[in-house]
Amino acid sequence: MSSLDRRIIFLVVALAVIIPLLLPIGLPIKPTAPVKAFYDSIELISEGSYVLISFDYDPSTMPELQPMAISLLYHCFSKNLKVVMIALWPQGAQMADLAMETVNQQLQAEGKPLPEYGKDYVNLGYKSGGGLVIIGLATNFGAIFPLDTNGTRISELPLMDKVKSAHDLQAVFSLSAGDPGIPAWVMVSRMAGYPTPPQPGETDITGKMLLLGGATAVSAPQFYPYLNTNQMQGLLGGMRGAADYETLLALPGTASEGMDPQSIAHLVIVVFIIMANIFFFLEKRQEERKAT
Amino acid sequence: MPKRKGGIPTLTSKAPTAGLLSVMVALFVFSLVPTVTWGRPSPGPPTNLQGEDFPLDDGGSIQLTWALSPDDREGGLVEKYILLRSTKEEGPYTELPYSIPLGSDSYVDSGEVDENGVTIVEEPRNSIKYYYKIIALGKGGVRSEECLIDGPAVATRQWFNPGRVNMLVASIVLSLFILFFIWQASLGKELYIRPLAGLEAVQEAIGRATEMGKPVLFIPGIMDMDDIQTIAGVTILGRVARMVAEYDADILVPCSRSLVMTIASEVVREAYLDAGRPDAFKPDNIRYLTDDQFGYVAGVDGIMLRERPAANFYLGTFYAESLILAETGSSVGAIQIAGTAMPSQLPFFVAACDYTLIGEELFAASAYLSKEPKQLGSLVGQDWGKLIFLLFIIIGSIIAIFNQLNPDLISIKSWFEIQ
Amino acid sequence: MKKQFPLAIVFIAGMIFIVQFFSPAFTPIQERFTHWYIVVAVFAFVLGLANLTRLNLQKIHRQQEGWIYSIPLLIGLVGMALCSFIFGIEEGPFVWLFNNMMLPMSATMFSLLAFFVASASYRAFRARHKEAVMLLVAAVIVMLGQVPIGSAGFMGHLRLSDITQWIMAYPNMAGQRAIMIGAALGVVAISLRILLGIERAYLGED
Amino acid sequence: MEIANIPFWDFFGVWVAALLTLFIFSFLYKDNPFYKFAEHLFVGISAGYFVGYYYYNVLLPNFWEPFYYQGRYEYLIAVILGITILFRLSRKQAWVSRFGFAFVIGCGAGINFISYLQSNALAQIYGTITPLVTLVSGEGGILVDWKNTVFNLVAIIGVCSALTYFYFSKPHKGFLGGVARLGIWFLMISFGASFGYTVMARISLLIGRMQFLIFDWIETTMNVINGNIAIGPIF
Repeated sequence: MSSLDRRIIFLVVALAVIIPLLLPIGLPIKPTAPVKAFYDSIELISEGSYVLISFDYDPSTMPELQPMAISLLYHCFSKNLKVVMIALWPQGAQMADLAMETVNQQLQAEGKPLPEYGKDYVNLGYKSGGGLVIIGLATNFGAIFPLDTNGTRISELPLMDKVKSAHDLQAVFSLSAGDPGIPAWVMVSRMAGYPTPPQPGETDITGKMLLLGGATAVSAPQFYPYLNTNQMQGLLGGMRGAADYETLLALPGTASEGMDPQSIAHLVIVVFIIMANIFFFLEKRQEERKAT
Repeated sequence: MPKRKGGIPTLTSKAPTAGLLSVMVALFVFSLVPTVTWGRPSPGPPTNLQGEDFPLDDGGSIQLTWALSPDDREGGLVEKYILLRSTKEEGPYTELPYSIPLGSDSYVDSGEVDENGVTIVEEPRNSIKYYYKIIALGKGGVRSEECLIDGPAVATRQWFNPGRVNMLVASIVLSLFILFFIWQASLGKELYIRPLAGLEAVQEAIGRATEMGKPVLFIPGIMDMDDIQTIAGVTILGRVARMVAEYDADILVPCSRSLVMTIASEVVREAYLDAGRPDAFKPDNIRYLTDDQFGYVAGVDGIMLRERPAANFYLGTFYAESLILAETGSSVGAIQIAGTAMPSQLPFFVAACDYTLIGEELFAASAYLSKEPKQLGSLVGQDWGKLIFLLFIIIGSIIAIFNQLNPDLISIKSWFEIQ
Repeated sequence: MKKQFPLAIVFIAGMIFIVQFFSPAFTPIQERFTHWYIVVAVFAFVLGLANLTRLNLQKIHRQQEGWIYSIPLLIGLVGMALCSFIFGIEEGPFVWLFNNMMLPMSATMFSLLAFFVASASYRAFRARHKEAVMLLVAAVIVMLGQVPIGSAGFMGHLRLSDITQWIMAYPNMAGQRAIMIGAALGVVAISLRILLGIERAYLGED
Repeated sequence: MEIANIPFWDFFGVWVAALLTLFIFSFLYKDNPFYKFAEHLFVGISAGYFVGYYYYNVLLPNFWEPFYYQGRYEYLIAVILGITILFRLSRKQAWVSRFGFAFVIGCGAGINFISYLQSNALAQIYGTITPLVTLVSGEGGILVDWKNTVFNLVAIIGVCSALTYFYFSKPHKGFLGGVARLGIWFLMISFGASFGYTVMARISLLIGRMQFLIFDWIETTMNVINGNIAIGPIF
């Protein structure tokens, strides 16, 4: 029994993921502190303000970061925030389009008005250079992103009339799978003279800029120090963070969907470990008996 | 951090209270300016232009700083700044076509090259005195008065980065320790090296493969030859291949980098030659698959399933594929010996392989297998390095207690700060 | 010539990088070496491609076991390379092939890890001796501390998620640091042996 | 209800992706012709991908651009070193390739010497040195912060003992053996914790694949069959 056929383990893991996906149990989700901070910070932004979302990831980390992008866009539009989307990763612009598609479907299903391109949101696409792009945006959007992803000049986009530089933004979000991503935004934006973040507890954030992020589960712990030092005001870590955020928004999404399989799969693995140890001790006792 | 070429404008955040003051100053300045082009007022000039060598480079760049024009604010008159440069104080001055946006109070003049490599602005030459002027450009091309630099600026080449003294000392001390013990060993001094379980098992694993008539599979990581772990892996491959040749077994080396494939095949061929069995070497057993991480894993998994190796070696740099390889290897019943210095992947090798060389043990392995005194000597040198580091950690932590009370006290921690 | 000259190249190339670190004056030559290095590595790629193509053509020609599968391999290789030259790598068939073949296969290979963490846990995490108990307990606590279940308090206010944070920040980091410091010493020693020509197995013997 | 459209190539792509996903998963059961097909295709396609990648992202910007457009002929040295590597194809003159190898390995040794010493040794020692006793200034003067003192002590003892485990030139007996054993415990806790910590991200990947199969593939296909989605224009 100690050499249980691996295929049984594989089958059980697969079922632990598939069954809760098809038949959700809805285990309660208790949002963690960094996610609450993330949500509360956005709530501080007044209606009609401008925010920037930087899509710094590619398809390989979609399961974790895409739900964050969708919830974030949904949150922004439901607060009537105007969204500028950019990408520091080549495939980030596609990620943004995909997320918008899903958000539109969600809003349509809820019977809410759809955000209008050019007025409520724009997608400026990818620019290489990482930190250099961040520096450039501090002073001039047009110099870095003369055209949007459709090839329209940004002077023809009404939204961009109001967003000339980072000083016109109330918040920057980086959805980050590595470098360039959150570390670049935290370090370079400060150096380039972006508006300072509000102090914890401050509720009037006019003239200030929030820096918020979403990261993969593996990389999230290295960003916690940024939260402690108020260099970032909130963080979504991994699928768990995305699910917490969806819970706060009361928006059922793929991350919350993923939490049941996640919990069950973790439990299944722990059960396997316990089983392995039970068999191990039983066998050891048997051997000891034989020996005596 | 991005590269400096082309210069990075920096910005200052302006305190809101300064707003009123600057409006008043601006109004005052307007009243003084007699020439008004097309009825547009010209902005007040930037002031206090200073220049100095940009530090820590090979020369060719000058750092300029200035105080913003009083009209440099939101809704103000300034659109951007323009720099002019000359080698003589009296001129003539050339306008430098940099775009320096409003709000910048510094710029690094290091020349500019366009996308096709054509020089637009020549970089300042080393050891030559340069004079600069700066003007603020207003709407409609109106220019402010010029502001001349305080004194000439010279770009110089730095031969030493003083922030890296600690690294220099560490490099020299460690190198001396290692070389000293290599020298000692070459004099014939007897050296003790503790056994490494993973390496004791190498022979056993190859012997088992020979008995079973199955091949040995060796994976030198997924990175290229510039990675030192790969070099360590390939060096160990040489020793393992020699044993394989002596035992008359087969060794398979699928590679994910062409260069590694090329060098591995050379190393294995030599090993067979050394063992006196050059004709038993099968060049086709050392093969290239693909540079792609998971494409490579798919290929290696296929090889494992079909060739069913009796011994698997994973020695080099590994990422997420570590566990995929090790679990597939375990499912075909191979003895598995792994070694890597990647802290993130060690847990998976420890869990799924029979023996794992942890971190430094990987680098010790080639010395250990070769049994050459020179190589073993370097291990003793490494141990002395460890001892020194340990002492610094302990003494540094004790002194750090007092650093909390008296910040002026010597701080060992600061010796290890990296710049 | 056959042995000494390459060793001299090793020494010079390596020392340029070390010296440049301390002396900014050497930056331009170091930058050049970096660019050349990338180009040299690409030349080696030709050898890899030649090897892959030759072995698979040979397999088809000799009709070795499983030769039939060499056909999709070669078609994939040639097809992808041709698409990149004809249509570029930003759009068109290259991107379609990438998105609908390479990416899903990559993601699937990657996701196999979910199964393998389970099977490896089952085999490895047994309380055979004290060290194994440490491994086992730390793994189980952290695994449970990360999912919503772990946020539930037990034993008063102690939560698994808090214990997880502590384990990650203190004992785990201590272990990782020791590995990193040790590895650094190993790398310094082996680099030094390579630069000085003491370690030269990779060059071959004659 | 309005009928949504899905371009033919997108729909076809989903099917190709889904089948290849299943082919790869099939290897968990056992080796089979489907896996063999997918595996070989994967190796071929990814090698072909790198042909394009290296051409556009390395050869053009790092060689052709400076050499041809900027006239920096010193790049010929790189080409010569590169060509020496091709001598590997010749039996007799293979030794010439050592020039190219030597260059690459020399660069690697130099870079690694510095980067490991800096970020793996000095930076980690810097991080490890923390006050053995943490003090805080409270109302009654300076007090000892026992909690952080104990936590930091755990970290320092952990680093020192685990580093002792790597000691090669003395037998691990007596005091040294005891400390090294403690070091192994720390290493084991670290391995267990890192292992457990990664599980979540790995399960997330599997959930991602399953969501693709269930929602993107099966659900879309069902919708096409039921006529809720029409297969639209070719592109």
